Amino acid sequence: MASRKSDSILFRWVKGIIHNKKALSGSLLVLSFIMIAAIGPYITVDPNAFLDTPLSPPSASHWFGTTGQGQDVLAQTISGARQTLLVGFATGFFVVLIGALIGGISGFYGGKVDDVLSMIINVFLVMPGLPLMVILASWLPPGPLTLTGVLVITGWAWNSRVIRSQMMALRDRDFVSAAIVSGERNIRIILIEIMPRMLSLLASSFIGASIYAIGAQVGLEFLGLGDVSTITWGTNLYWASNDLALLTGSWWTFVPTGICIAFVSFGLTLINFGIDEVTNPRLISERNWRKYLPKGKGNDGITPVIKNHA
Amino acid sequence: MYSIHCIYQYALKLSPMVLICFILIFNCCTQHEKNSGPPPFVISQEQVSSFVRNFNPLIPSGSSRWPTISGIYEPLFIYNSMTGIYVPWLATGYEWKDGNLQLDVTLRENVIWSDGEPFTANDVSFTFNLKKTNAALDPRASWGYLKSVEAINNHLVRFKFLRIFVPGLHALTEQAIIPKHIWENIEDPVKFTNPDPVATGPFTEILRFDHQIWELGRNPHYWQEGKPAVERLRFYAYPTNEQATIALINGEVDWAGNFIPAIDRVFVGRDPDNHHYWFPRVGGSIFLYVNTTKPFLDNIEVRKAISLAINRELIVRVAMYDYTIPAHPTALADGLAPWRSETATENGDWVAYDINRANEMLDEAGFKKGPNGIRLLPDGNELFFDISIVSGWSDWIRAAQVISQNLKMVGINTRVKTRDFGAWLSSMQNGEFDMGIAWTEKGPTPYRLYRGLMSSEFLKPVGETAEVNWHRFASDEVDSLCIAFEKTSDRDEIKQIIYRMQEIFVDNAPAIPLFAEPSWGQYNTKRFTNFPTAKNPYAQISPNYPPENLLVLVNVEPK
Amino acid sequence: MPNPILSIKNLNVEYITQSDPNHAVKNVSFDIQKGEIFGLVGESGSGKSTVVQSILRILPPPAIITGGQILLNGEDILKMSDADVQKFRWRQISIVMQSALNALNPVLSIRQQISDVLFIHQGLNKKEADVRVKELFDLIDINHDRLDSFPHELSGGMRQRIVLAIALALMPPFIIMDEPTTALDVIVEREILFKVLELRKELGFTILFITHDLNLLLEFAERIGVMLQGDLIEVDNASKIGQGGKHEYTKKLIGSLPSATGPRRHDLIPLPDKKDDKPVPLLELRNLCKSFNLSGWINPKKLLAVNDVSFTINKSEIVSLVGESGSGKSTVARLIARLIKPTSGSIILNGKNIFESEPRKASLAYRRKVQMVFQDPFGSLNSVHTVYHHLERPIKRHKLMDESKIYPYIIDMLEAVDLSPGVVFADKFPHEMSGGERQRVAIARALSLKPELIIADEPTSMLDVSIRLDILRILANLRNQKNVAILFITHDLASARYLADRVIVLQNGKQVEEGLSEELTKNPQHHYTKQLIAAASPGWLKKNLENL
Amino acid sequence: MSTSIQYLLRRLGFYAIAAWAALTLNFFIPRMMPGDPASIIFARFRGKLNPEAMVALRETFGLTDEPLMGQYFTYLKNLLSGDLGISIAYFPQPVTEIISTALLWTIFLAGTSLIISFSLGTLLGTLVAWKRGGRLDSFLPPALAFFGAFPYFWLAMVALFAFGFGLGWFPLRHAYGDAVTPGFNLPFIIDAIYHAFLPALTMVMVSLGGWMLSMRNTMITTLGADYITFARAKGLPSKMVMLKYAARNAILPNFTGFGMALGFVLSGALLTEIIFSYPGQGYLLLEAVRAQDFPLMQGLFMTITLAVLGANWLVDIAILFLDPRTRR
Repeated sequence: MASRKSDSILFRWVKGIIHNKKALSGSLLVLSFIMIAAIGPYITVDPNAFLDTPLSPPSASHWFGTTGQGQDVLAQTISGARQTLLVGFATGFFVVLIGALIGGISGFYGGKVDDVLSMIINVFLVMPGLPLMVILASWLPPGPLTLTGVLVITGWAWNSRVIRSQMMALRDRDFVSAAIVSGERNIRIILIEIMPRMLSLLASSFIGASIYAIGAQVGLEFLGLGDVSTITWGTNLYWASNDLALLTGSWWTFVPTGICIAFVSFGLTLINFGIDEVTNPRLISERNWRKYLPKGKGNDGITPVIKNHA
Repeated sequence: MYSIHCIYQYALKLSPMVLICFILIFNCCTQHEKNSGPPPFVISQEQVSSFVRNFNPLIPSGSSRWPTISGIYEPLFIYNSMTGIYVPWLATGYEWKDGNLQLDVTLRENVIWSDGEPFTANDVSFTFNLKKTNAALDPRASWGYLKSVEAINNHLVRFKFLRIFVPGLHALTEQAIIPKHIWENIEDPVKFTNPDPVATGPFTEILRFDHQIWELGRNPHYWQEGKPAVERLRFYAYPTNEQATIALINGEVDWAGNFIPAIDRVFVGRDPDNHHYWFPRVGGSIFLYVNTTKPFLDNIEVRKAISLAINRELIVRVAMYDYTIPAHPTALADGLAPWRSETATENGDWVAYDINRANEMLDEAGFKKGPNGIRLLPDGNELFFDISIVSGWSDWIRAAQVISQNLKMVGINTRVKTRDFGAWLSSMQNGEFDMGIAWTEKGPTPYRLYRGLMSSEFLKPVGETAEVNWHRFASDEVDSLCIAFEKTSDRDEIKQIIYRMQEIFVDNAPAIPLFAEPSWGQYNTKRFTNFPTAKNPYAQISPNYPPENLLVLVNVEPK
Repeated sequence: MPNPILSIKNLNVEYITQSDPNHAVKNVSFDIQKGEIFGLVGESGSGKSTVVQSILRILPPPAIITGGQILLNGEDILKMSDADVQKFRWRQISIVMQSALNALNPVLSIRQQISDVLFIHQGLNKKEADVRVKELFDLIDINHDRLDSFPHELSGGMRQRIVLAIALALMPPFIIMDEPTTALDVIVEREILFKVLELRKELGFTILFITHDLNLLLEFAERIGVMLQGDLIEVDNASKIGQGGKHEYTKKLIGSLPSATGPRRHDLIPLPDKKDDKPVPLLELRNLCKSFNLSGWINPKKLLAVNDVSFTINKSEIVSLVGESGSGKSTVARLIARLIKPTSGSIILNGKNIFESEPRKASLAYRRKVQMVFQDPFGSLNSVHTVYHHLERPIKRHKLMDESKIYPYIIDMLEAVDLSPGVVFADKFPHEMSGGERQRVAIARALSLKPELIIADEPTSMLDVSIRLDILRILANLRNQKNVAILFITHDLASARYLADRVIVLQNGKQVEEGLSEELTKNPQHHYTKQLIAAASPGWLKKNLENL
Repeated sequence: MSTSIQYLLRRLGFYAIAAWAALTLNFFIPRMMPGDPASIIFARFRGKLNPEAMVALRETFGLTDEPLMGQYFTYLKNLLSGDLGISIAYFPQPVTEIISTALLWTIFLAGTSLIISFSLGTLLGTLVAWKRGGRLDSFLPPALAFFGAFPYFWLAMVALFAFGFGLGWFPLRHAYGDAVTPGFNLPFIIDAIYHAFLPALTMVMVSLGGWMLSMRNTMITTLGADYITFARAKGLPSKMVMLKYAARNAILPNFTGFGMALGFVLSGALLTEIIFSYPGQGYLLLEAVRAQDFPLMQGLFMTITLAVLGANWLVDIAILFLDPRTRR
């Protein structure tokens, strides 16, 4: 009996995403990269092996050419996806988790708890991220765990803030009061009553944080603050720059990786656009509305008159 | 509303045109180089984001501008690593006396400071005594063996030693000498930035100093007649290797000491007539250090087998772009080639690539391969080692990746582990590492190299900081050889000592030499000529080894 | 009829949605004569606001006018060019919108907002505009020192008068008033309406007045149109509509209006079965106070929302707490429901001071005995859960019965609040039900714990007039059948009179009067109560108009 | 107005706490790093330096063995008196001197591009929201989002090599050319703008989309407000409704976001600086970290933090003027 509800909310949501062009194309884009990350390393040549003349341009044997060390760029691009996406999504997950925890507690309980927590949130928000990231990353042993940790430390505050204000708005709604009056425990109210209402916010926070994490991660690795002996998109760019790829005209060593990063981020952004539209049906209605208007006629604040439309 | 939309659309159409206009305007307004006088000699040695005006030649940290100790100030002698001799500079000669406990140095007579004051022995003794009173200015700890430095007359300086320490000559003769009449008035010489240096070198006049660019003009009173031929030096702040390389490729830089990948294509190919490089192997060798306190690695045969498993040719190609060659069995690079012992060279057959022999040796040593093809320790655990590299030191990381793949072939599992420099250094110094790639001690003789590798002088237990000898190997015989070395100035005796040290090294394989460390040097002959070359090796070309580059500075000529 | 100033013929409006367009206004036609007051009444969603916004053509997307004519002095507004539309707006027709706070730009001063109209339409310069703005301020009796105020610095009544001033700025012959007083308290509402009618007498403009409150309209409108689900079902003289009209729906509307004065109509809400038992006190409030911190930690301001309130609710009694917004009545409700903590004072339940026995958090036992129904039925139900979940949770939490018995019990509960078949409703989500059905679910949820007291905080104010009475009936029946006491909180003295046994009047956090409901409405003592009753009695406006 | 002052003071108090937190982190993080500067210098000489000199070196750099808390209080005291210590990498230059010029360039470059991208983005967001569903709206947001998806430094690299190295249209490095003398003169100013053009352009390209989208979103919400419908009913011209009624309100939440996003945008600016060899704080920071130059690192982190906090305070003041509701 009770199970219908969760199916239903999730179902409605998934349906909304599938019916939204932006969200669908974004999801497909991101999913295809996840697929590449998952199975890619099993079908390419060894990305570490030193195979051919360094910096040879794209050819039949090496579709994307070779690096400054004669490694296969295609293989490196594909296997680089794995750790980059893993760190990106893991950071996204932890950022939302911490955001939901701290922002949620802060927004739900209010009062002194909120004073202290929101102060901490705001302090982290105004603190410039990159210097802190650079200092932290250079201190800790390089690797995916460090990257994730550093990115979470510098990135959680924004989501906490957003979740906190949403929580504050929902907390004052009558359905929460009703749950309190019926004797529900706070933890259950937060998890079962409020969190499902924030699903779209949590999802878009997760996506936003993942975009941030992928970008910042690549930046840190590019500076050489990651573990450059592993293969990620960031270290690919690091090595490309280290081998003076652009000076030597070997654009193929860094363009594929850059494009991949942009495509993943763009795909995620599209999903967020889609979530925005799904949660805000007015936008779609307005688009449909526009179709009825004569060409070139904009919305000038005058209700259109269209007689005898189909 | 409509109008805004229109403007926007026009703006879209116009934007490329606007951009082009912009560029044209900028290009017109920006005055290009004023063509006054001969072209400056542009050198790229330091990679900094902005320059700080500091010409204090005594500060050890390298925070004073290049060429403070090799162009503005000068030493008594310059060790020429290409010829292996001490070139008399501010001094004309030296003599050991009193059973090598006293050193008399005769100074050149016609030297004048750039402010017109004469250069005397008092300046030399003042320089050394200033280092005595300010320990921080004595990074090579000369006063650990010096007793006194006195000016006997205007042109004779006498160094007295606490103990016999002949190798000290090198440090003493390379010391940049400062003028007493200026520095005796300086309150804290350690924190003195010396913005307007008074010196004896070929270039002493600061013509311009901005954060991005500075210029150094000729010394009007320079003691070498007609030199330097170059009017002024110019330095740009190139913060990254990439930026410095761009400038070099574009022909903006006349002399540099950068690492450039694929240099033939990238640099020489741009202008084959004028763009040249020369990477003589005058430095030390790069080593793979293995921690001899760890089980398995404490076995001499194992260390030799590891060495045999390493494909040095591949490392040199992949990590070093073939700019260097695999290490010599004695670990002595070309610069020290005259010191090589034939016996040692023969015995050092383990500095080679032979996978089969490596496997055999490991089998014989009793480490059998387990089910995964990985060799097992006596306790049944699979072998697994970290190869520690400083993060960002990309050439070595590449080398370590090759080594890691090589060792897998002989059943040793390794992981390349990059760490921040500070963390890396302390783990190496404390002996808390498995394997790691690092440099060796350098000097005019192989003495410092072998002392650092095998003497018990620096041996520390694991967990305590050892300045050198991180791999923790000691030999009593090397200790006594060191003492003998420090006491003699006899060339034959020295040679015998060094030969013996080499034999001990190849027998024990305390560390594994990988490849010779090249000295980077590029030059552009479009505007200047008479650079040292392989055909005319009057000095090494690299500007990275002061004070040797003084030889280049005074010899380069405008075209 | 001759010479209508505005004539609407076969007006059709659709809202474009993701699926099928929503036909919001269907073939609506009516005329308005010069100088008359025409009232348009209907519930939310009836299309009345859509009609008036189409007149000005200010319906925001995704609305499309799909047919008909709107003739203003014979010219069809729907055929005008865009430039002409801009010109006729405000010069010919102005509008006073429902919520004055939202109609005013929060970041512009009042002076700027009025001047904008004068600059654009009359081309006045700054000085001339200033003179005119001051004249308008005089017209609506607001002191000139408010000229440079911002909307948030003014009270609701003042804001509505400012909007009125803006509407009068160009002295248009026709003013539309779209629920201009709905957000205001009765007494302020009365002042505003009085001001409007006074000005009309002076200036002679025509009024199209839209409201959901037929009672109000009957006070002053000359003709009235009734709208239902996009159709205009009836247009007639106010007197005829007041007698019940022709259409069933109109009759129902008229019939569902309890009045605060006059003889009690016994057909509306069932009275309790008379009991002679001595009243047993259930819940007692003693000197309850609650203050809120307003701003800042440097120099905090306090607002005393509830100031020394004491009263008793007896077992199976209905007590009504009446007051305007800001009187503190909802705060009292939340204090009793223990959603907030009082600053001082005590609450005694069944003779036990609960702040002594359970000072930090309300115990489960307390929660079970005291339940609450909230004002907004959509807000008080969680849109992600089914009706079943809403009813099941409290029962499970309080371990009221075996798992197996829960389902039939819930179905019973649903049917007890007239949601049948219960099996169907149990599976619905809140958004699949109407407002009245949602409020019944909320009542069923409160009821499912078999509480001794239900606090009903304005349970009908968000509902359409026609179903308010149903909810009141359900509450009355609950008391009769389940012997539960009810604290009924409302701003509407009339429904308090009909539902409650006793009425307590609150003003600015203070208790001003208490009495048996019939007695209090017949014979109020406090002058505030008198004002309230006067404002809620039919004919109050007419009496005053005659004095004009 | 006293309440406004109270509001500003309260914000100032918050910034003081934020600054203190940043400074404390700043102190403890580098000190938890293994390794110390003297050994780094030793290593810089790759063995040429005699080990015996280490002790003397440590002494020179003022690396004491004082307990951490003691060092912490000395550190705070020195900061309050404006003394950021002496750089290790640039010994014996005081940190303040190294940082000051770099800070000015960073503020110039990052500030200009931030203001350009914020104003342009806000303007575009206004237009796009106003004409939502139109051609501009279906094209601009995805296009700008696509540019925004690239890492700052990647676009900077491509721009540098395409327009600087390849085509030679723009200078390859530095904030001004060699031929001009820094100071308040026209050639210098033109040259500085010329040098800042390409880095600023890449930063604007990456960040423009974000500003535009957030303005578009708040604008769409605002356009649904009653006062917009009311303003239209008043017969006001469209442009007036768009700018004076809608955009004027929609910009407020964006402005708050502007303050919050400063730190994030500055991070991108630092990376761009490194690519373009712009003499700002970006490369200095990397250099300081690599040399473990504690004082310089601390100085940089502190100045960047204070710059962000200061900018936030300016935003607070601006909001006070823009939004009468905060003036209550």
